[in-house]
Amino acid sequence: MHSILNSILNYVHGDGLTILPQMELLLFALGILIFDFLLAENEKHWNAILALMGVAAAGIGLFMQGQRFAADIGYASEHPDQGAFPGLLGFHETIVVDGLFLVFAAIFLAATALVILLSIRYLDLEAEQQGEYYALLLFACIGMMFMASGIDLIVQFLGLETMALSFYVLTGFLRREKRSNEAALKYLLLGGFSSAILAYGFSLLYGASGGFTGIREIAYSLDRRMTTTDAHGVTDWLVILAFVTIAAGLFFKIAAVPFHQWAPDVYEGAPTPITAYISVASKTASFALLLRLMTVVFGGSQPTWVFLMAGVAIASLTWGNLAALTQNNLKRLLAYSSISHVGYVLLGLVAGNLTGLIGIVYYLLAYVFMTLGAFATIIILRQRGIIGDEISDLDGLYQRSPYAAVLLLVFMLSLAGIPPTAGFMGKYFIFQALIETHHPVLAIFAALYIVPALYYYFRIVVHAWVKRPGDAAVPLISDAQLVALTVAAFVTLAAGLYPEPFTRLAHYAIGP
Amino acid sequence: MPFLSNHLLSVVLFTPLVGAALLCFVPRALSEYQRLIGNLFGVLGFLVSIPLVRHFSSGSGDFAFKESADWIPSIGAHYALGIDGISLLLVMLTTLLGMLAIFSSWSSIQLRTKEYYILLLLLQTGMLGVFMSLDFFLFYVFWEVMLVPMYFLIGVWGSERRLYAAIKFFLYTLAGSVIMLLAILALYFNATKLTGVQTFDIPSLLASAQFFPDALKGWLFWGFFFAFAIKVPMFPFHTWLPDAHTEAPTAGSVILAGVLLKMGTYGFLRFSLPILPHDLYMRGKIIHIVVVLSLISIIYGAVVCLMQKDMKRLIAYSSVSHMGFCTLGIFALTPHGLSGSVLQQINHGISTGALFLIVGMLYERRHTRLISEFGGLATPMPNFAAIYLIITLSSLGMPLLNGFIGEFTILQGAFEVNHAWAAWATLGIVLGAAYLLWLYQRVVFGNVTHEVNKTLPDLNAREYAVLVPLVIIAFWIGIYPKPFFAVIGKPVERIIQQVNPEFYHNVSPIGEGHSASPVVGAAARVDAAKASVTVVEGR
Amino acid sequence: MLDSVIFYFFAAIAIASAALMVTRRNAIHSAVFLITTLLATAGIFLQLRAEFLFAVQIILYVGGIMVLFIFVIMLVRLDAPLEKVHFSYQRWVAGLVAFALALEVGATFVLLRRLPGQGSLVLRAAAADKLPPNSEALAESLFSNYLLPFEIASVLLLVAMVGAVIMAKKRT
Amino acid sequence: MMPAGHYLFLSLALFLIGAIGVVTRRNVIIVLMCIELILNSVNINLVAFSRLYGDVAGQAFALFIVADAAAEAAVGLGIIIAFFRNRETVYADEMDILRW
Amino acid sequence: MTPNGFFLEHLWLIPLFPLMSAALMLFFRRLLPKSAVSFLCVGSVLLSFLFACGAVTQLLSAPAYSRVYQQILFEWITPGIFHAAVGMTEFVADWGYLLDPLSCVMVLVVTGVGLLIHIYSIGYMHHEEDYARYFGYLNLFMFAMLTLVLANNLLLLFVGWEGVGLCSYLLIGFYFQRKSACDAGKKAFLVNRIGDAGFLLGIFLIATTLGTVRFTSTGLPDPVTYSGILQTLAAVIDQHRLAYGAPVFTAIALLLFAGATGKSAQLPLYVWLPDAMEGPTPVSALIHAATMVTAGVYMVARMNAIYQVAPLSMDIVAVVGALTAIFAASMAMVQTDIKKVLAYSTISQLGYMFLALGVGAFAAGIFHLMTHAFFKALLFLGAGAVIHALSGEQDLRKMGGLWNTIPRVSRPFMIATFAIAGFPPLAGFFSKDEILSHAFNRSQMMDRFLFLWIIGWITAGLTAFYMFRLFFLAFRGRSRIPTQIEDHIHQPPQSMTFPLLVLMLLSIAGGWFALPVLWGERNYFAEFLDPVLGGIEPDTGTVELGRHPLLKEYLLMAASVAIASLGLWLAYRLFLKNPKLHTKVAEAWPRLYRVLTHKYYVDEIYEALFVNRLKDLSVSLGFLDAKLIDGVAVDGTAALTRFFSRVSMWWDKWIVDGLVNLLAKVSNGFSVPVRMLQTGMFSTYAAMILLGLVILLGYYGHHMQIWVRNLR
Repeated sequence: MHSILNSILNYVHGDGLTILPQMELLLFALGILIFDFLLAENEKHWNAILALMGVAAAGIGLFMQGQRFAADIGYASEHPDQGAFPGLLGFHETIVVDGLFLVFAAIFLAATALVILLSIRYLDLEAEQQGEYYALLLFACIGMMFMASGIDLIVQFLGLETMALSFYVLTGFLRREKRSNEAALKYLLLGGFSSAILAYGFSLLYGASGGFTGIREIAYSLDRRMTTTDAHGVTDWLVILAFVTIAAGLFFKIAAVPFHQWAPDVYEGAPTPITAYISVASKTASFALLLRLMTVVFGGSQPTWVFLMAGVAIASLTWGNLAALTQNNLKRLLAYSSISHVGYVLLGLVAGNLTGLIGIVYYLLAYVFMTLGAFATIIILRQRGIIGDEISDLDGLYQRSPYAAVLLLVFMLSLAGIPPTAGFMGKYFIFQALIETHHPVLAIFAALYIVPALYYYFRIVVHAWVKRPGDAAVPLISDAQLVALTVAAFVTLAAGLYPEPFTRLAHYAIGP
Repeated sequence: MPFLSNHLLSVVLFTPLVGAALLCFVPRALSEYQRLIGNLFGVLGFLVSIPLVRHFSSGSGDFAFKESADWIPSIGAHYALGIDGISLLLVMLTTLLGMLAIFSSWSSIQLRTKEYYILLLLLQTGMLGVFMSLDFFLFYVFWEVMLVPMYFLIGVWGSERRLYAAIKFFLYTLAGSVIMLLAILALYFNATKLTGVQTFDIPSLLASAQFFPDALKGWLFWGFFFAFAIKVPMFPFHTWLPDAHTEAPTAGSVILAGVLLKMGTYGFLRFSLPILPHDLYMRGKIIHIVVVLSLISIIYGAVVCLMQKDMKRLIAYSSVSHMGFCTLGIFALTPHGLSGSVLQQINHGISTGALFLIVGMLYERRHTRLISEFGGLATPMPNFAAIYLIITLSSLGMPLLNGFIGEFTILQGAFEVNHAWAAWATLGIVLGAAYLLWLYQRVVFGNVTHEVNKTLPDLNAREYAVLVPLVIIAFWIGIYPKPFFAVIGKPVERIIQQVNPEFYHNVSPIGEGHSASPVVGAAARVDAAKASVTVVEGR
Repeated sequence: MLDSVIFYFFAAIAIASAALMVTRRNAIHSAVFLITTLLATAGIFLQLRAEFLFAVQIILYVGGIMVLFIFVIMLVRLDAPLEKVHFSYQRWVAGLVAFALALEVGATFVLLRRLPGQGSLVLRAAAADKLPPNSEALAESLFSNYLLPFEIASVLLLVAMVGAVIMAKKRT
Repeated sequence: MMPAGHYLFLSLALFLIGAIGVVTRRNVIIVLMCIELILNSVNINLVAFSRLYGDVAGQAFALFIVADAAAEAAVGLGIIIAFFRNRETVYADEMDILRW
Repeated sequence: MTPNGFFLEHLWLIPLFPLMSAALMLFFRRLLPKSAVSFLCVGSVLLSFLFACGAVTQLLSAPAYSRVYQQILFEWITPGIFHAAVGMTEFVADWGYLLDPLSCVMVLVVTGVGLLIHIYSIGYMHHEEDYARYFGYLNLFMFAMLTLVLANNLLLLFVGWEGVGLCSYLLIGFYFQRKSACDAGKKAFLVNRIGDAGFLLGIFLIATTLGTVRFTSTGLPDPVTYSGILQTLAAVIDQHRLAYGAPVFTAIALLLFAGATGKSAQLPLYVWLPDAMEGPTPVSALIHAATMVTAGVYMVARMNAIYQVAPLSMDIVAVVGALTAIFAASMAMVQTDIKKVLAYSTISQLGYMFLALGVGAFAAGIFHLMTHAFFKALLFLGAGAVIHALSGEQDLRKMGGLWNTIPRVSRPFMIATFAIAGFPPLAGFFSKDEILSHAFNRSQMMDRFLFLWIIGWITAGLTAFYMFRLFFLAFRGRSRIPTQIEDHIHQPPQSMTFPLLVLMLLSIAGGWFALPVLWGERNYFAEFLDPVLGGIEPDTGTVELGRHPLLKEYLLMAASVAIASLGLWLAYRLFLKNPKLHTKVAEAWPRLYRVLTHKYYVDEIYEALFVNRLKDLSVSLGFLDAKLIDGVAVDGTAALTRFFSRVSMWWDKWIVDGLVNLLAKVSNGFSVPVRMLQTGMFSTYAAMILLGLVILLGYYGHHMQIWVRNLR
C-alpha cells in the first residue's frame, strides 16, 4: 500500500507533475460521468459543483507546478552554465511546463470556472441539465491545456482535437434547438476540414524537418536547412506549404479573416455559455499554440510572414468591425467583434518583439474576462420564455437590473478599449509594440478602428441604458451568475486600474 | 492634517468621485437626498480647491503641489499630479463651473437624478485629472474616461437628437485621442531609447523630446494635433460641437463649453508647443497651418453664427470662434499670446458657460431654444435681460469685462508676430459683436411676440446664485486681471523659454540692435528739454 | 521496379476512386469508393513497409469507420431520394477556388524548378531489410516517446464516445 | 523505393480532391467522408516521410490521425443524426437558419 | 513743480461718481422713486462737474508747461514682456488718469454739458416708466466718457471708447420695443466696431513700435519705468531710428483715424449717426452731438504727436473731414425730420473739426469741438423741447409758427442757429473762422490744398442755409401743425428751459476764449492747449497766425460771413418769403433733389452692392432659394455676411460634417454586404477557407522569389 502511494508520489514529482492539472481535470470529468447516473433529476447541480471542484483541484495542481517551476528557474539562474532553462519538460520532451503554459492554463481554468458558474441556471432553463455537459467542459479544458503545454506536434494536434470535439458536442448540446444543431454541424464540418488542413501541414512539417515531431527539434533543423547552402531551397516549398496550411488551420481556430466565417454562426447557435467558452478559451488556446509555433518553429522566417500576418490582422479588423456595425443579434455582434479582436492580437505577433508578445498575453487575458462578462450579461437575459440574444432584449436593462447594466458598460468600454479598463491596457501594449517596431501605419489603422468598434459597442450600451424597457420582466440573476459577472468585471477593471500585477503575469508568460 | 495638505490635489481630484460613490448607495426613490448630496459635493469640490489658490505661489513657475506614486512600474507610469499657474486657473474654473453646473440642474433634471449627479461628479474628476496629471499615461486615462459620463449626459438627458449628438461627440473625440495615444507612445518610445529610462513623466518626456530629430518632432506634433484640434475644436474638426452643445442638457453644455474645450488648448500649450521642431522652416510651416486654421475658425464660426435659428447652436458656433482666438494666441508663441490665450480660456469658460446657463433658464421656462420663439423678454424679465446683457458684452469683448482682456492680449501677441493675423482676427471681433448683439436683440428687445412669453417669471434666487458669481468674475477679470496675469506669467515664460528661446535673445527689428535703455534715456532727455522750456516760461 | 508498379497501381486506384467518390450521386456509392481509396492507401502503406498501419487502415478505417458511415447513411435513408443536384450551387466558385489552389501549388513547384521527385528528397531511404520489425518499433515508440499522445488519444476517443452517445441518443 | 515526391504528389492530389469535395458536395455525410479523405492523404505523407527518414514517428503520428479520424467520424455522425432528427435533411444548403 | 491739490489727487472720483450712481440705478431701479433717481443722477454728475472744476483750477495754478497731472491707480493689463521696435519691454496698461490742458477742456465740456442735459432729462423723461434705466445708462455714459477723456493711456481710452459705444447702443435702443430703434442701435454698434477694429490695430501698432501705450511720462516719477508715447517717439526720431514721416507712423495714424471715422461719423462710416436719432432727444444731444461723437476728434488731437510726424495721414484726415463736411451738409438741406437735419449737421461739423486737425490746427479743432458742443447741444435740446411740445412730432413739414407759442425755446434756438451759421460774435463764428483760416494757410503752403478751404467755405454757406431752413420751417411762417396736437402745445418745464438758457449763454460767449490774434488779443485757448498740442518739438507750436497779413484775414472773415448771409437769404427766400418756391426749386432739379433726399443712396448702394452680388452668386451657384434672397434683401447690410453664413452652414453640413457622416454611411453601407457574405451556406464557408489558403499561398508565391534569391 505504502509503496503504491510512494510510486504515485514519485510519479507526481516526476513526469506526472507536468500533466498534473490535466490529470485532475480528467479524474473529475470521469467522476462526473459516473456520478451523473447516481443523481436524481433535481440533484444535477452537483455535477456543476463537482466540475468546479475539479477546476479548483486543477488550480492547486497548477499552483504546485508553478512552485516547482519557480524553484527550477531559480536554480537555473544560479547555474547559468547549464544552458537556458526551457521549463519543466516531461514525457520525452513532448510537453513543457513553462510560464506560457502556467499563465494560459490559469486563464483556461478561470474561464472554465466562470463558464460553469454561468451554465447552471442556463441549463435549467434549457432543461438540459446533464453531467456530460460539465464533463465535456472539463475535457475541452484538458485539450486546451495540452495545446498550451505541448511542444510536440502530435500532442498539440491531439489537444486541439480534444478541445474541438468537445466543442462540437457542446455546441450541439441543445439537441431540440434547430439553431444549436445547425451550429454544431457547421462547426464540426468546418472544424474538421480545418483540422485536416492543419494535420496536412503538420505532416509536411514533419517531412520538411527531416523526421521530427518535437517543435524545438523542428525549429533547429529548419534553421540548419535554411543556413546550409547545400540543401537549400529543397524543402523550402515544403516549409511554405506547411506554414500556409498550419497557419490556415490555426487562423480558422482563432477565427481570423478569411477563415472566420464559422464564428458568427456557431456563436449564435451554441448555448450562450458555450459561445462564451468558445470565443474565449478556444481562441486563447489556439493563440497559445500559434504563439508557440510562430515563435519557435517559424520564428526564423518572421520577416517573410510578418506582412501576411499584418494583412490578416487588418482584414480581421476591417471585416469584424464592418460586419458588427449593423448586427442586431448580440451573440453575432460579439462574434464579429471577437474577429476584430483577433486582428489586434495578431498585430502583436506582427510586432513580434517582447512588448508585442506581452501585449498578446495581456490582450488575451483582458479579452477573456471582458468577453466572458459580456456574454454573461447575455446569459442573464435568457429567461423563461425569452431567448434574449437580440439587441432589443437589452432595452431598459438599466431600469431592470442596474448592476448588470453598469457591468455591461464596463465590459463594453473594455472591449472598445477605453481606459481605465483591461481592454485598453491590452491595446496599449499592442500599439506600443507596433510603434517600437516601426509600424506606425499599422498602428494608426488599428487605433482608428477603435472608433467604429466603439460605435457598435455603444449601440449595445444605448439599448441597455437609454432605451425604455418594454414589458420585459426584471431578469432573475442566480447567485452563481452574479459571482461570475462580478469576477469578470473585477478583473476587467482591476487590470485597467492597476495593471501592474497583470503586466508582470504577461511578462512571466513570455519569459525573460 | 498633514496628509491632506500633502495630498491637496488628490483631495480635490477625488472629492467628486467620493460624492459619486456615495450617491450610488442612495436609494433611487429618495431623489431629494440625491440632489442634496450631489450639490453638496459640487460645493465641496469647489471649497476644497480654494486652498490651492491660497497656497499657490506664482514665484517659480514650476509645478506645485506635486504628488507622485508608482502605478505601473513595469512601464514607468506613475500616479503623478501637479499644477502650475495655467493648470491652477483651469482647475479652479473646472471646480467652479462644476459646482454651478450641478447647482443649475436643481429643477431642470427630474429624470434619473441619481445617475445624473453621479455622472456629473465623475465628469468633474475626469476633467480635473486631465489638468492635474503630470504623467502622460494618467493624462490619457483621464482624457478618455471623461468621455463616458459626457456621452451619457448628452445621450440620456439631452434633447431630440441626443443619441446622434452623443455618439458623434464620442467618436469624433475618440478618433483624435487614439491618434494622440500613438503619439504619446512614440514619444515615450523614443525618449526611452534616448535616455534609457522608462517613464511617462510629462516634464522629463518633453525635456527629452527637445533632442529628437525635427522630422520626428513634426510627426509627433501632428499626432497630438488631431486630438487637441478636435477637442478645441478647430476648423474643420468642429462639427461635433454644435450638435453636442445643442443636444446636451444645460449643465452638460456648460461643462462642454466651459471646461472640455479647454482641454484641447491646454494640450496645445502643454504638449504640442514643446515638441515643435526647432528648424525654423518646419516650425514656420506648422505654425502657419495652425494659425490659418485658427483664423478660419474665428471667422468661420462667427459667420455661421449669423445664420443660426437655435440659440444653443449659435452659442456653440461662437465657441468655435472664441476658441480660435485661444489657439491663435498659443501659436503666436509670444508671452502675450500665451497669457492672453490662457486668460481667454478662462474667460470663455465664464462667458459661454453663463450664456449656456441663460439659454438653459429660458429653455426651462419655455422648452424651446428657437430664437424666433422669443422676443421682447426685457419686458417680463428685466433682470434677466440685464444679466444677459452683461454676459453678452463679456462674450463680445467689451472692455472692463473679461473677454476684452483676453482678446486684446491675444491680438497684441499675434500682432507682434504677424500683423495680418491680428487684422483677420479683429474681423472676428467685429462679427462677434454682430451675432451676439443680434441674438440679444431678437431675444430681449422688441415687443413680446408670443403670448406665453408675457408671463414668464424673472430670475429666481437660485438662478441668481448661479449667474451672479460668473458676472462678478467677469468684472473682476475685466477690471483687475493682474492676479491672473501674475499666476500665468511664470509658466508662460517657462514655456516660451523652452519653445521659443530666441524670443529672449532677439534684437529689435528696427535699427542696429540698440537695446531698450538708450531709447528710454533719450526719452528722459526729451523730458529734460521740456522741463527746461518750463523753466524758461517760468521766467 | 516492382516497387514503382505497386505504387503507381495503388496510387492510380486511390486517385480514381477518390475522384469517383466526390462525383457520385448516391451516398452509398461514394462511401464504397471511399472504401476503395482507403484500401488503395493501405496498399501504399504496405509498399512503404508500414505493416502495422496497413492493418490498422483496413481494420479500423475500412472495417470500423466506414461501416459507421454506411450505417448512418442507411439510418438517414438518403438512398431513397437521390440528390437532384449533387453539387451545390456554388460549385463553380468552389471549383474555381480549388483549381486556383492546385494551380498555385503547381506554380510553387515550377517556380522553384524542383518538381517533386527531383532534388534531395530522393535521399536514399533506409533499406527495407534494415528496418526493425514494424509493429515492434511502432509499439516501442508509442509507449516511450509518444506515451503522452497515446494517453491524450484515449481522452479524445472518450470524448468522441461521450459526444456520439449524447448526440445520437433519443430525446428524453 | 520511389522518390518521396511522388508520395507527396499523391497525397496532395487526394487532399485537393477531398477539399473540392468538401467545398462542392451538398450531402454533409459525403462532406464528412471527404474530410476523412484529407486525413487519409495526411497519413500518406506521414508514412512516406517516416519511410524516408527511417523513423517510426511518422507512423505513430499517422496512427493518432486515424484515431482522430475515427473520433471525428463518430462525433460527426452523431451530430448529423441529431440534425437529421430535427430537420429531416442532411443537405448542407438547407442549413441556413444561421446567417448574416 | 508739479501741480497738486485735493481735487487733483481725487481725480479718480470724477468718473466714479456717475459710475456708482449708474450701478445703483441699474441694480436697484425697482426700489428707487423717481425723485431719488433724479437726485442721485444729477447729483453725481454735479459732483463730477464740481470736482472737475476744482481739478482744473488747481491745474491752472501751475505754470503752463507743467500743467500735467497724472495718477496711476493700479496696473491693469500686464501680460508680460514683448518685442517692441524700440527693444524688449514689458507691456503695461495702467488704470490711470491724466489731466492736462486738453483733457481739461474735454472734462469740462463733458461734465458741464452732461450736467445740463441731465437736468434737462428730468423734465423730458419724467413721464417715462423706465426712468431709472434711462438715467442709469446716462450715468454709465458719463462714466465711460470721462474715462475716455481722462485716460492716461490708449487702452484705457479704448475702454471709454467702447463704453460710450455701448451706452450709445443702449440709449439708441432705449425704446427697445421699437424694432427701428433696436436696429439703429445695432447698426451704430456694428459700424463703430468696424472702426474700433482699426483703432485696436492702431493700438497694437503703437505698442509694438513704441513699446508703450501710455500717452506721456510727464507727471510720473520715473520716465524709464513709466515710458510714454510722446517721449519714446521723440527719442526714436531723435536717434534716427525712425524717420519723420516713416510709413509706420502713417499706418498708426491712419488706423487710429479709422477708429475715429467710426466714432465721429466720418466718411465712410457715418451712416449710423442719422439712424441713431431713434434714441431719446437728450441722448442725441449729449452723445450724438456734444460728447461721444467728438471722441474721435479728441483722440486724434491727443495723438497729435504721431500725426505730426506722419504728414500724409494729416492730409488724409483733412480731406476726409472736408468731404464729410460738405457731403453731410448737402444732405442736411433736404431732410424733413428735425433731428435728422441736426444729425447731418453734426456730421458736417465734425468734418470741420477733422479738417482743422488735418491742416494742423489741433487747437482750432478742439475749439470748434467745444463751441459745437454748446450750440449743437442747445439745438438738440431745443428740438427736443419742440418735439416734446408737439407730443412727439418730428416732421418739419408739420411744424411752423412756434416762434411765439414756445418763446422759451424759440429764442435760444435762434441764437444757436446764428451761432452755428457762423455769424459774429457768436461762438461758431470764431471757431469756424479759425478753421477756415488755417485751411487757407495750408493752401498757402501747398497750392493744391486750396480746395480744402473752398469746400469749407461752401459748407459754411450750406450750413447757414439748412439751419435757417430748419429754423424758418419750425418756428416761423404759418403753422402746419394738426389741430389736435396744437391744442396740447405747452411751454417746457423749468428743468428743460434752464439748460437751454445756460447753453444759449455759452453759445454766445463760448467763442471769446480764442479771439483772433489780429484783433490784438491773445488766443488764450490755443496757448492753453499748446503744451499738449505742440507736438514733440516744443518750439514749433501751432500758433502761427501772427505771420499772416491782416488784409487776408479780414477778407477771409468777410467771405465766410458773406456766404453765411447768402445762405440765410436763400433760406429766407425759399422757406419763409415764398414757401412754394422751394418745391419749385426741387422740381427744377429733380435728380439732384432726389439724390439728396435719398442721402446719395449710400445706404441703398451698400445694400444693392451686396444684394446684387448675392443674386449673381446665388444664380450661378443655384443653391439659394428666392426666400433667402428676399429675406436677405430686407436687411441689406448683413446680406453678404449672411450669404457667407449660409454657404458656411452648407459647407459645414455637407462637406465638413458630410465627410464625417459619409464615412459613417459608407461603413454602415459596407456593413451589410460584408454580412451578406455570411450566407449561412456551408459551402461558401468552406470555399472561403480554400480561398484563404489560395491567398496565403499566393502571398508566398510572390514572396518566395525574393526569399529564394536571397538564399542563393
